Amino acid sequence: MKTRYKLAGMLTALLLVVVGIFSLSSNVSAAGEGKITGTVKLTGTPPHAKTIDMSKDPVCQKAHAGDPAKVETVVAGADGGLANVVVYISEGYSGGATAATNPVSIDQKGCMYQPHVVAVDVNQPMKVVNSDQTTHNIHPLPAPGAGNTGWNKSQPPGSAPFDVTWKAEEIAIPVKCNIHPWMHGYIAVVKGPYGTSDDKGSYTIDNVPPGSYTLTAWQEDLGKQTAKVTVAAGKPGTADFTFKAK
Amino acid sequence: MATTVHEPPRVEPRRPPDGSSSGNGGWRNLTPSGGARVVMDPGSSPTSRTGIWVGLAGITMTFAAFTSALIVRHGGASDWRHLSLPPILFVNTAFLLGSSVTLEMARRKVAAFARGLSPSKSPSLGWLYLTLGLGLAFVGGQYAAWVQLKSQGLYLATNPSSSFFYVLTAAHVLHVLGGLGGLVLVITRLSRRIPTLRRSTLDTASYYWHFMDVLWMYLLWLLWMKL
Amino acid sequence: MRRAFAATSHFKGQIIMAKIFAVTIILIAIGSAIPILRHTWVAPPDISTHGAQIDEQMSETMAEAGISFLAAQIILALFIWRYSSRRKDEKIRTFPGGATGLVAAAVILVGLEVMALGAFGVKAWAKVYFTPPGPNAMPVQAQAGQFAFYFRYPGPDGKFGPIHPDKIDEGTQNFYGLDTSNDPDAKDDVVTAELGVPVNREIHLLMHSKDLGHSFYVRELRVQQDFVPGLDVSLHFTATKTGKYEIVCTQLCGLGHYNMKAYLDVMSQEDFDKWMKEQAANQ
Amino acid sequence: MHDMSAQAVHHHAPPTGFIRKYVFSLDHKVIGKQYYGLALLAVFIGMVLSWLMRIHLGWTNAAIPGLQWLSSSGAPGGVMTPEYYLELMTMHGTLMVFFVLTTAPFAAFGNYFLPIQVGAEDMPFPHFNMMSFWVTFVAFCVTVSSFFVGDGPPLAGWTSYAPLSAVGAVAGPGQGTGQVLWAAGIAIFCVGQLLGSLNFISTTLDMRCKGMSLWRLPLTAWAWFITSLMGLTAFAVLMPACILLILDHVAGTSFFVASNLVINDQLQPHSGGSTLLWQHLFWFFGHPEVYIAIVPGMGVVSHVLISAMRRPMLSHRVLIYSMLALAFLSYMVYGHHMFVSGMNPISSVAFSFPTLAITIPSTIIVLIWIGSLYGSRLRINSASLFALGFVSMFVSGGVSGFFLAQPSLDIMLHATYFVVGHFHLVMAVAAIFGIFAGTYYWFPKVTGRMMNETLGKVHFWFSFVGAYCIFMPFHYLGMAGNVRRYSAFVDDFMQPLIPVHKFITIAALVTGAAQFIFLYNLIYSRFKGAPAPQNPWEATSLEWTIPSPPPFDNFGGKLPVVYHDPYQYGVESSTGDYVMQDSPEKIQSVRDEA
Repeated sequence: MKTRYKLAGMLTALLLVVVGIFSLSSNVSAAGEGKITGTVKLTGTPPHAKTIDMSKDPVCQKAHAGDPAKVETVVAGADGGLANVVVYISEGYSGGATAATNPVSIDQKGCMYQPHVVAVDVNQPMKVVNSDQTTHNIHPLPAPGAGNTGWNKSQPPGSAPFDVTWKAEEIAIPVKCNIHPWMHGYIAVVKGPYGTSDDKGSYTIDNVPPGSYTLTAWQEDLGKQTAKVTVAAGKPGTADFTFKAK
Repeated sequence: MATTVHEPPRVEPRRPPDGSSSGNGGWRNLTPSGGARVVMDPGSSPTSRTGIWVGLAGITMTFAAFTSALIVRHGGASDWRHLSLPPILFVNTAFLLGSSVTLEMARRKVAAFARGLSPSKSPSLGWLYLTLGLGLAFVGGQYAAWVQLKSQGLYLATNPSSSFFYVLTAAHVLHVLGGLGGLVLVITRLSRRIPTLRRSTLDTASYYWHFMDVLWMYLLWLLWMKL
Repeated sequence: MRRAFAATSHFKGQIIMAKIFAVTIILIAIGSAIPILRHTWVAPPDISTHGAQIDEQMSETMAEAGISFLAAQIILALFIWRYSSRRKDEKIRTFPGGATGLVAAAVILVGLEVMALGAFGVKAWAKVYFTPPGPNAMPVQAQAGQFAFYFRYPGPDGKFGPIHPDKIDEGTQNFYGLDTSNDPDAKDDVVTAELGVPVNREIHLLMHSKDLGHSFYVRELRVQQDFVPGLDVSLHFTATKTGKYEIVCTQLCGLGHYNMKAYLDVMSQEDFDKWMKEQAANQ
Repeated sequence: MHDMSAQAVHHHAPPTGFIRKYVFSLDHKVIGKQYYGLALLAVFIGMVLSWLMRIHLGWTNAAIPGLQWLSSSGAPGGVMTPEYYLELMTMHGTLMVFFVLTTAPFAAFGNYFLPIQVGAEDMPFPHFNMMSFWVTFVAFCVTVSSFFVGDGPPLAGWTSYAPLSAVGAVAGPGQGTGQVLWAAGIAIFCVGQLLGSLNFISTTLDMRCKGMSLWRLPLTAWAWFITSLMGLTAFAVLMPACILLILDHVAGTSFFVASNLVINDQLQPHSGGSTLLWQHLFWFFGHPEVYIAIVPGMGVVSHVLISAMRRPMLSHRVLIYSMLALAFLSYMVYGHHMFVSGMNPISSVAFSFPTLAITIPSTIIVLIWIGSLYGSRLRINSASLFALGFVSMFVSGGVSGFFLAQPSLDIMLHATYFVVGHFHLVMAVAAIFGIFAGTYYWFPKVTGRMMNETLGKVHFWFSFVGAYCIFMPFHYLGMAGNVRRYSAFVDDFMQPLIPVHKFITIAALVTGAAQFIFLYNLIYSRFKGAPAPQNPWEATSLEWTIPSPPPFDNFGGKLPVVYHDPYQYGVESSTGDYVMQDSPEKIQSVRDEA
């Protein structure tokens, strides 16, 4: 019991550090280079999000006591902002992988993936964290032939996070936990700078050298949209996207 | 419990009077280490006879298992598609049956040669080579049958019927190759300047070969009925 | 002289060890029987209509096995105690009746009795497997998959919609691969993570495996049955006591096997109707 | 065909080169020792695996120091993952059942002593004999190599039920390459055992010396003969099953994999396979395998007990008939492993009665053992202690069979720790006690040195009490419904049982540690043990008529002639209270035949 608390503490600390590094470094780099900002909106009525029955695993159920978790296929904010949309440069970017070293992290928390969609650069380390007091097995299923190899690892409660990287661009790799079959997320492996929309629908892509690009916004259920954008030195480009609810 | 001495049963000693060894080295050979040709032993050694029958029993069990697998799989199958056997199988069957006949001829010639009735061993060798040839023809024919199926787009995983066809025929061909090995051994032993072929080797090799024959007939029937 | 002494002392040592051995066997035999007699670890009370016979069969078998076990161990121990201390000059004696008596004992006492036991046991088995479900048994489909059970109720129309394996998507909670937009039967199907059943109502459980071999085991219900991929087996039972009971998987199905479970929720009819409404609302 | 005749081994002088003498030896004695060595290696690996499993079951989220170096992915930071637990479990079962319980009592002891006990210089087909070991060794390497590939060993258990074992890596870590290596290893193992059985059968039938009628064979020889008959039939069925499994796995066939299986939301390409087919084929092998493991133990134990009791068994022939009955019935009962598998419930009943009937021969055997103790002059030494321990264990494990033979009770007990307790006592522990008894009994003959009795007895006491402490509680757990093959106990109703698991774990650690006493005794006595006389136990069978260790050709070129039944004890003779099988001396019985 005692060790559990210790480990949990350790983990949260680690998590904070990770997040800290992430935000910090992005700010720093943002100063020098141009960036792209914008918002992603959803028109029409968002689909009914089923609640998830986690009674199978009491640990999970406790984590959501009161407000049961909902399916995160389409998450739209009050003002129509669409979350979990990955925006990346699909044309015009020549820099190749930005060789970002700041790790993104995918956390198994409350028997859900946080974030539900994680975008990561090719070869950028991705930290896999388990904050739950139950064992998860994290099981990404890349498309065969896309250049990434799948794996399937369990993370017992309190076991240390581990880093993984992805070799090839792939949008997006579904990731599952078989022990908790409802757990489902995506890993979008992109080449070059990228951004992910928050629950207000707004996103930011940092480290974009000046130039004109084609942006692609990808949503797991509603598909892809593209937009042209130009970035000049010191003047951030903007591009908004609007998805139509099915 | 036994309270008196039981005299040991009068069993024929299965080794030379000098009681040297159970290995019965030269005395059952065409030619003992001495080199003087002797009359061939009337029967092959009991051990080798037991051995071959036990071996054949094992092989039978294996194919019995394959058979029951086939029957169970066929019984519950919704996806079973009938497979018409490639006609070349019947040619191969003829080859195999023929090889059994020639092998028996060969054994006669060997016996005659061993008893000194026939001066030369070349007729026996001739028949043995013929048997070997027919055996190889069978293997080749089976390969041809696979090629035919392949050309019809029937691969190992296409349908349970084709799966079983490939598995059973392949398993049988593997055993036949073993038989061919036996024949080669017999031929080499016999064709030495001073033949060192043992009766038991010849017998076991031919028992095995005939069994391959019988087994094939059975498999053919099974495939014919079930696929 | 010294050798003789050594021999005798060695012999004494043997006798002592033999007697300790005999005592140990008896202690172990009795020790192992105690938790059984005191019912320290037993299956929970039965909540099914068919379970009573199984329990009865269990206790009869336990009595017989226990007696055979204790008898054999204790006699073994006594013989070791007694005959390890006999000296060279003592005559070898033969068990009265010799082998024949023992063979007869084995066949009659143990053999026939065990066979008889088995014959009675068939009754309990038949009660579970040889009686068809009643006409108004409530059909529920249970689906096992890595590593959770999901249950499906046919809804008002009483019909289960067809399963489309290619449509199965656990991420969107479509565990059965239902096509609610095109299949009218599937529209009102209710899929749940718990097996909710009304008390004293016969349930006809249609068992379907999504992927691999699994098993459905509820101790209180005295029910265990494997899910067979490609072959839908069915099972029927009646729960007679309300409460929550654990359903666990007993067929090794992969890394999450140990955590493959669900709850059987036996409710009063009205609670069940209420529960069913809630579940139907969230489809 | 390979050279099928008993040519040549001892016809020439004994081999001189190291390779021919110790590695690729044709000498049945060397091959026997090689088998024993392999079993020893396998049993200690298997034991360590079981330790790790037990620790994990007692203290699930505790880090086992150093485990992360054994497998960084399997035990991140030393905390065992569920898949790693199942992988260890699979390998524990596989190593123990195939490479210990089959090789040690059957292949190892049998190879060494069967030819000697029938009065032959060697097996009839020495080359097959050599191949049999080396093929088995290759099988061992292939099976163990799964530890070192991609995701490690398979997690499907030693029964490797399809479709879990047949659909590939998608079903979980270890189900890719690891599972294929497992199936290949087992298929190869079958080949090795088939070659062995072939030799055993021909040896028993054809290599008996003058006067050695079948009824004059010692019970050990009979046990090995019966076992080889089972081996011939059982392994010949498992091999094709493994081949079909491999094809399903790598070639996309559908022998065992049904249609429309959806794993990880991916529709599997297979169609129409029969899930139960694998279980039928596997258990048709699997149940005889249980008797392949235990019957040689019965033979060894009878052999050891007789010379310890200074009297023959009450009936030599009844014991033999009973063992034959066991072997015969073992083919008609395999279905009791499948009562709740979805098999037709009628056949469950049909399978249940032969299973219950098996209690009759088993009971006869036990009663003969116990009844023979009556009026004997029992000698207590390490060998006889282990033999008596075997009897006790066999009884304890046997009675739980009353439950599992009945489908109605199997509903409650199937796949619970009750089953684990049952087969560990009756098959694993009993068989291993048989191996120990045989080792303490024959070690002087094999090495020419005595084993240390004191260490032997210490080893016995730890093993006997320890085994009960470990495996008796399993039955209680099972009756409370504790499911087996769980890597952790998360269900509410299992929480109160965890203390029992902790107790078992501690018992297992202690008992396991005590086995190193045996290992030490084995190695120490091999080099420093007291020199052994030719016949230290004053026993009667042929192996005691020749020097210890036996010469290269066993009987010094002169084959024995047998005059007596194998066990002439409790008589008056020039040698004492026993008469060797090959001595022509007349026997005055001083036993009062009731």
